[in-house]
Amino acid sequence: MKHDIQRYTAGERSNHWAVAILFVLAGLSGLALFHPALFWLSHLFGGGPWTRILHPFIGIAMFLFFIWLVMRFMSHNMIHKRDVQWLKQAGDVMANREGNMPEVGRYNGGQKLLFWVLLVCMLLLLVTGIVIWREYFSHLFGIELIRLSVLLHALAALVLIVSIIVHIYAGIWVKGSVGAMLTGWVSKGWARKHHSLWYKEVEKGENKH
Amino acid sequence: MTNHWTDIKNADLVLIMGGNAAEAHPCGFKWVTEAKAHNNAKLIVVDPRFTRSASVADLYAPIRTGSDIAFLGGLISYLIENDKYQHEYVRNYTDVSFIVREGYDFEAGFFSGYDEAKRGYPDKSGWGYEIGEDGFAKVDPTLSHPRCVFNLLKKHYSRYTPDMVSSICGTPKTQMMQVWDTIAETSAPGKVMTIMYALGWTQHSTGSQMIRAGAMLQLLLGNIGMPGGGMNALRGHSNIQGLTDLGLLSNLLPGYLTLPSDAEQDYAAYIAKRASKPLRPGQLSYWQNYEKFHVSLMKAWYGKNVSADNNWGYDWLPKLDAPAPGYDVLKVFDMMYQGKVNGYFCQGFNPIASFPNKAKIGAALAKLKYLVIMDPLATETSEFWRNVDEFNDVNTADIQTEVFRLPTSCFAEEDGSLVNSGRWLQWHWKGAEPPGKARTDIQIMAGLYHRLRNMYATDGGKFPDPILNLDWPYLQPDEPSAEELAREYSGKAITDLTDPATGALLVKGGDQLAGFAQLRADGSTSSGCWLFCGSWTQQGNQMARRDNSDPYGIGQTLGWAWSWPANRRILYNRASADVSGKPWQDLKKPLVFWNGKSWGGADVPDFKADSPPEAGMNPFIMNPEGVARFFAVDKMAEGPFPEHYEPFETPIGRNPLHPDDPRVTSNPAARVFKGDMELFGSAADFPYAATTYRLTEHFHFWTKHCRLNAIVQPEQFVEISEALGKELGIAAGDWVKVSSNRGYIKAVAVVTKRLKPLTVDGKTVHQIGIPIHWGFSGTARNGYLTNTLTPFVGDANTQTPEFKSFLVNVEKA
Amino acid sequence: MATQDIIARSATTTHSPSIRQIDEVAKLIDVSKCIGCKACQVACSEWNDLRDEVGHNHGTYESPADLSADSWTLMRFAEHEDEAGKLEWLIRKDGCMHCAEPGCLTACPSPGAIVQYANGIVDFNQDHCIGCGYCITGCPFDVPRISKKDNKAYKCSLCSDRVGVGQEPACVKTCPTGAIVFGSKEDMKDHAAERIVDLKSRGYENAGLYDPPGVGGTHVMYVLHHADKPALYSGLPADPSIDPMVHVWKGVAKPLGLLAMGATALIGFFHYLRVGRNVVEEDEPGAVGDAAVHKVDPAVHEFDPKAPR
Amino acid sequence: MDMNRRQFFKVCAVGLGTSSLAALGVAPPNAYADQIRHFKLARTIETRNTCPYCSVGCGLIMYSQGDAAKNVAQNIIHIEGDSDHPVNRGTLCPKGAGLLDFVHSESRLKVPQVREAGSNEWKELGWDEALDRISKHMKADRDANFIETNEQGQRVNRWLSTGFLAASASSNEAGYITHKVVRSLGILGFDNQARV
Repeated sequence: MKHDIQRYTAGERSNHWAVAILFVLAGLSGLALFHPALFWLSHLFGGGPWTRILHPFIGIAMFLFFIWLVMRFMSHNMIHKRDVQWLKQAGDVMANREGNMPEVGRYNGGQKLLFWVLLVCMLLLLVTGIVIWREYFSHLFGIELIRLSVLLHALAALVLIVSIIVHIYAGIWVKGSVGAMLTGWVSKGWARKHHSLWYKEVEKGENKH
Repeated sequence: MTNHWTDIKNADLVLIMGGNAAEAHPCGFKWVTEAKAHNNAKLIVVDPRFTRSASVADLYAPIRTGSDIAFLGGLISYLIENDKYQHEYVRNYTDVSFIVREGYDFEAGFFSGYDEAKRGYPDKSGWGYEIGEDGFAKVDPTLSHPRCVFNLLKKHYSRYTPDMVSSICGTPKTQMMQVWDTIAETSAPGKVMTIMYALGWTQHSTGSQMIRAGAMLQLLLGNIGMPGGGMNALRGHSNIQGLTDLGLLSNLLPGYLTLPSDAEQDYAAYIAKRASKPLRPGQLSYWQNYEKFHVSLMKAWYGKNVSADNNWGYDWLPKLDAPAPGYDVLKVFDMMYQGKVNGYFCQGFNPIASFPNKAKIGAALAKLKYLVIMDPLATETSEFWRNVDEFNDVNTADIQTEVFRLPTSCFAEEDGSLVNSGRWLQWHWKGAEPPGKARTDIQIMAGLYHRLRNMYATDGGKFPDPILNLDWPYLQPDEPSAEELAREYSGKAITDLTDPATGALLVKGGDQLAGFAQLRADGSTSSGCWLFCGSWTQQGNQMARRDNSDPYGIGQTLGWAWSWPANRRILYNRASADVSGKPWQDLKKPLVFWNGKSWGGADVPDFKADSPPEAGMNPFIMNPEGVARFFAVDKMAEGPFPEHYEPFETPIGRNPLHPDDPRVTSNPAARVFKGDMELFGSAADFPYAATTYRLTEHFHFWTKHCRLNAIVQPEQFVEISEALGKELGIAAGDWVKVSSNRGYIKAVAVVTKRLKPLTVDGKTVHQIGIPIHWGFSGTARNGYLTNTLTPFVGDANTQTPEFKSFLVNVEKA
Repeated sequence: MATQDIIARSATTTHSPSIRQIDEVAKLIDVSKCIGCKACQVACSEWNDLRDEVGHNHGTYESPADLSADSWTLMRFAEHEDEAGKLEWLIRKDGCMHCAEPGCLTACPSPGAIVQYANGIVDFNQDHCIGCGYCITGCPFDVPRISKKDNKAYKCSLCSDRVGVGQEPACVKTCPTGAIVFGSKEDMKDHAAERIVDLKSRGYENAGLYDPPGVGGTHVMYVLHHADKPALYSGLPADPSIDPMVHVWKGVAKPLGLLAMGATALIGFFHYLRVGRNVVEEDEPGAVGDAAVHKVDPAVHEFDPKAPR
Repeated sequence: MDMNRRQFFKVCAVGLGTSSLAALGVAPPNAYADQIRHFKLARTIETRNTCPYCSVGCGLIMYSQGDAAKNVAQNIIHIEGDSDHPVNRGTLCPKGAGLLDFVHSESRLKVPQVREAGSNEWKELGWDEALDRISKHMKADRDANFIETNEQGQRVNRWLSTGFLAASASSNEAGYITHKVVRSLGILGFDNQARV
């Protein structure tokens, strides 16, 4: 792909991939504790006790990096009317029929939705995670709250993981996306096709030179 | 115990009063739960506190500490007035028909013969029976003589009306009557109540009389000698019974033989006084054999060195000048406090924790030249000189006592026997070596004895005779074995014993004796404790027997260990059968009965086995009367009938029975030392009635050294009622300061519904519960010795301290 | 207890060996006979070589203050006055109930850290325990405790080591008053029935057996004088069961969660297969004019990719 | 990262394969629990004893480690009730159940010691030295204060300036020999726990 426009700086990319790596670790360690069929994943972390020890710390780290990411991208993820419209026509996107889609800014409606879903999940995971963090915090909470928390933690994680699978697939499916997050650059064509408004903005800014 | 633990399962009713069996004796208490579960028995608990025993009781009644004689006296009166007593039993097996001398009187709280200056009854001449010309006591079987025991008894307790009793005890009348009615049901022949008591009765200035009152109640109901009945002293320590049987008390010799007094310079008179002749025709009066027991003891101690020529070493026995019980611990510690004692030995004993008024005990110990501790554990007494802040605030440098601390083995590290409260001598075996250089008590005593004997032999000294003449036949003189000592106290024939009538050989010289019936007064037998005679026979160690079979199914396991006397499990068991020899409970629980030729049954008869019922011998064979006594004659210090006196520290300040005479507010015959009377507090300064006790999690001051027990009851506490807690603003978990006129302790407050204020003599009385188990050494958290608070006064007969009733103040710490 | 006696195993989806047919055992605690002496507590700690801390008195007879990794059973004391003002001291031995449907085992994520034997004992295997505390979350009786020393969960094992060689649990053997008895579950129910008859004859009309069906019954049962009000006994739950949230979490959530994740991935796969990739067709060289420098974002710095770094 | 179609399918196949295998249980092997705790008394030596606390006199069995061979110091590792005993029938109260911690209490005394007059510490002694010193104290006190006759000239042969408290948990044999020795010395201030 041609490196025409820089979409992500090195800082942003590092931040993203830090979150991504931590997500994979938290996800794998969490899944190990979630379903017996995946308990073998605990071996990746040095066994069950290490998985139990590491998972919450990984989670905290993921959350912190994620929040940093949120602060970077929050302003681009405010949902506008056109995003709602975009979401309504998401089926066309899936079918690779993008002709009638509303114009897309730096992020499309799906991406924005993902952004907010992730944020909610992350917050939920953090709060419930602390409640069920037996070693340091659980003794502060009542058993009913702990029970609610384990359930919410699992559900939030499920939503998060599913969302991330969608996110990853979207990256794989939409050629150039992964490259954008790896190299930071996209081609003009890519930008024009997927984020026309943003492309225009970039172009406009360039013309000001 | 007249009976024993397993036998409690035969009870129809269990009265726990003056004790807390569930907490202090949980495994024995099992037989109460068994009686409830499988004999449909009921359990009554009468206690100042709603204890763990009360938690499983059918009936609970609160009582003010120290008022038990009033409760029992009232009950005795109630039974007589309502004709709820076992007529046949009472008439035939007790002294109700005996006629009391004219000199006997009871007036305004005093029995006849009181001497105020001496605080006692030096003249007990009126306290006896009228003796006829035949030398026997006079009786009136019709019970119509105004001075027969029955009428005196009835008269004495007629003052104990339900209202009076309720007012003294604070027990609400409805609850009291419920208890009395339930107890009265056991007056039916064959219905049996057992009484389980312990230090809740013993540790009062009127303790002995409380117990007598309990025994009298049992006689009225016909419950003594019965399976599932009896007067059962639960006893405190594993071998307190054995050491008492072996006479390790200030005025005793083994087997309840007694030391002579100064006046008893003549050996024959000494024996004659103790070998009582029967007071009624046909009675056994077993103490007639006293000399056989005494001579056999002296032979066991002094061997060849005593004979009829030297009165069996009579002069080698120390003579007592103090009135019984002689030099008891309170007296010795008072002497010590006055600087009259130089040396003291504590063998497995922790007096600074166990005796009243810790300040006085500590000050007394500090006046000793030398103190010797033999103990497996580091006791407070061994470190009475160490400053442990408020817990033991002493000036170490000022204490000039040399303290020796000798490590001893514990139960697990030695062979030997212990006597439980059911009088069973049970043998135990060593399982490991003692830690470090610890030695057995036997080794230590042998080591001391040999050193003394050598010094007296080589250097001479004061009256060395008994030391040099002591028989020491042990194969390893430095370490006599438990087996050798057991054989010695059980007894052997020194020369061949032959039947005086037939000349037949009964026991070969040198053989072990089969029982105390074989003892002789001519020096041909030796037995270190006649009561234990037969515990190690020629057949071997009877105490080690392990046959637990129970052929009659009523828990008399005659093949398990060995019980004194003569392997009998229930004392006075002849009384379990009626006059004709037929059991009161024929089918259900036949214990001992006449089979036409001899007495027999589930137990060894406590009787002359071949004396037929028609011979008229009565069941209480140790008494010269042959029957049990309601009237204690001259045996008790403060009177022949128990009378209620207030504790020395009374929350109501007067005796409601004798409200106008302060001389009979408290026991007029109890000994009070100079200086101690002044330390008694009054209700004005110390308004609350306190009582001390054990908890089930701990054993005295031992288990605070055991981690497992420290975990389950870690820290000192006191118990107060919710009402008092509210009054004083004290909540559960707060620290409180409890003070008496002798000192203070600080502890956590347990505020509970289980203690309730009582209305006594028109006043509200709050009771404070103070467990005893903490001190300034061990694994549990340090605490104050509870006996910092308790008064230095004892029961008039036994001098057992009044730990159960005293006054305190409580404030938030 | 041996491998062949295990009928259920935490975090294991397949069947456990169940070849051996052995009787279910039960411990019956007759609260009406219990004097709260704590012999069971001491015997438990002695047998299991546990020594808890020497704590404090908190104004009650209860000590230690709570169950812990070093205290597997605890006497709980409650003072209760009935309407007539009659005081009852209700003392209950607290500890693992050995549920037939154990919440701890359901919740445990570590295979084999919690096992259930055919005789009904639910046992923790600390070798497999990872210390997550999910067992606490799952337990309807608040019994398991995590050790502060080793972060493993502990609780009463019903002395599986003793029972395994034919003995009774240590607490049962020691109980002075016979308030704790042990035998086959059937015999214990018979014994309880006798006790209930006795208690009813003594005026406890609501005496009954506590063998809560909500957890499939338990292998530690109580005889209560007030079976209608178990909460009187220091909060014994009236109708315990595994909490619905735990049920969802360790029930449907597990397969559905995996399914959802798998399905999402599969949908992606088939989408890719059927719809194909999303490419920028016109994105060929020279299609768009080259600017040497691009403004990436108004807020961000300028960057010249051609400049030497 | 640019993945072509083939690569994508390859990744998917591997991922699906491994996770399905895992889900089917082909995970790293987990050892099944055998015995979580082994029965600890299998070959201990059993010794019968009697509980030294209260006077119910419960039967005990003490289990000690070692088989009494010459080279072994038997160590008591567990104590429980004797089921044959007619009274306790195997049961023990909280005190009896904790006896192991009495036998091994950190407060157990191990060597003879003396605290000299005014001192604030214990000093270890040999047994001979300890018993020599004590017996010399005894003889000096007895010789100085023994009363052979009272004021009336009656022979009384008593020694009041040294007293002796006997144990309440020592065996009959220890009690008997103690009584024998103490009375032969003329001591009257002699009691045991039964007094209190």
